Amino acid sequence: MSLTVLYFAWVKDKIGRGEETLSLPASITTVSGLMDWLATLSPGHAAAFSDRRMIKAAVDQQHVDHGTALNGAREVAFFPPVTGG
Amino acid sequence: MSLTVLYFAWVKDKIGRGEETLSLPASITTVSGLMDWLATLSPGHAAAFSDRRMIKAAVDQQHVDHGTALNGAREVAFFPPVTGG
Amino acid sequence: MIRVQREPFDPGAELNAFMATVPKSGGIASFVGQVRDFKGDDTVHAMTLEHYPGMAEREFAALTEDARGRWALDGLLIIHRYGELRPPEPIVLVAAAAAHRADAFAACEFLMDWLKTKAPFWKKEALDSGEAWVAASADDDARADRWKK
Amino acid sequence: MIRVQREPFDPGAELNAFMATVPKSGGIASFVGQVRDFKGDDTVHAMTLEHYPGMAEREFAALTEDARGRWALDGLLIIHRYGELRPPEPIVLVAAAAAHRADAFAACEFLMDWLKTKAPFWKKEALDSGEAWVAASADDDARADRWKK
Repeated sequence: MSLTVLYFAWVKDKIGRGEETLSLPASITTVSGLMDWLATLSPGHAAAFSDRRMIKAAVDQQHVDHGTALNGAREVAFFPPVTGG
Repeated sequence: MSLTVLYFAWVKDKIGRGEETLSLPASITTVSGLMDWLATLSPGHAAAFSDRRMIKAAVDQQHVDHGTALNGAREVAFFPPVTGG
Repeated sequence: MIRVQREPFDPGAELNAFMATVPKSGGIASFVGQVRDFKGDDTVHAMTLEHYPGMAEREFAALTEDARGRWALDGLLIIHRYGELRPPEPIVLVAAAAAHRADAFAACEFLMDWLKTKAPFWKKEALDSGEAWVAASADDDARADRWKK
Repeated sequence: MIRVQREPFDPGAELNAFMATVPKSGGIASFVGQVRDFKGDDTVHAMTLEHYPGMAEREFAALTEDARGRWALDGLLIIHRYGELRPPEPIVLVAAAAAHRADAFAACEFLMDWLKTKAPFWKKEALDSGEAWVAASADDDARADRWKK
């Protein structure tokens, strides 16, 4: 399964890029599982995902909880709490 | 005692003028007493003051209750509830 | 700043001019009231605003002073017209600038609620059915009462 | 109307343009957020707003639809910038038009509270002490929670 993963703000800074396209192991079925797997990819990824309480997620451009299932998602984004407005 | 009395909106329409300077009998000491006396001046005055619940008053440009004393007032105004904004 | 004037005003230009005086404020809340061209099923052709000169400015000054005592504000603006207006001309503009938007919103709403019940202005509408003074709204009284302390 | 843009905007001109679309509304409430030039004792030289294109517009559309379900509104406007801004440039403009000012104020405040906690934008400040991402505010979360139903 091929997935576009986006990073914003300091999550992007730590990982060193804003977007990557990844082939996901079939065993990964939730946002939380995806974070576990991403954290193994590089020291930057590990740093970005070291405190999950600071990470918000969106699946196909909708805010979701970490427990949300990925089924069929094309785009997942990780970012700190938003600070617009 | 000489007093400037001002009327606004339909109070002015009923009385037929917006301002008059009056010599007040010494017995009149409150806003309420002033209304009683004004109501005797003409049929227009009587009509304007026929329902006191519809009349608001200001003494020297400050909102007051009908029971307020006039002592030393130079300007008294009568008008319906305000509708600005 | 407080202005009571017969002349029309440009709300956007006034908002920009006000904002230029509060460059350090995080937020500016504002409200514009404008003349509606209808009243129920009737048509409003014009609105005449009578006011009590002197007392109007005085009430606005008292209201802004009261607001400054309630919230942390960097600036306040009230512009209110009198005389003859046509739909959809602006009648009133109120703006409040503050570090925090909650203060700006609260002050702006407070000023509108209180000026609706305290500022000595009276509206007369020219309708198809004739001229009529606008009656005060019980809802406005209720909204103003929220701020009593 | 919703606009997410890099270019600066003129709040007064935008307010006037919005008002021209709602001539029958009694009241228009609006809010402008602008870049402050200080943070505590530090100086803010610039602010960079990163955003999530596509999701930003989507969240604003969802917020305005939600607001229209809660209040009787004649029109809504959100303009939000991204990219590099300097003090005191406007970041965001929100406006709501309604027959009754209570609806206009509530919708405007609701949109600001929710966009502060839902719109995918992130602020980075360039300070004397260096560049730093702005932390989310617990107060903003609390304010947004007021509207949950």
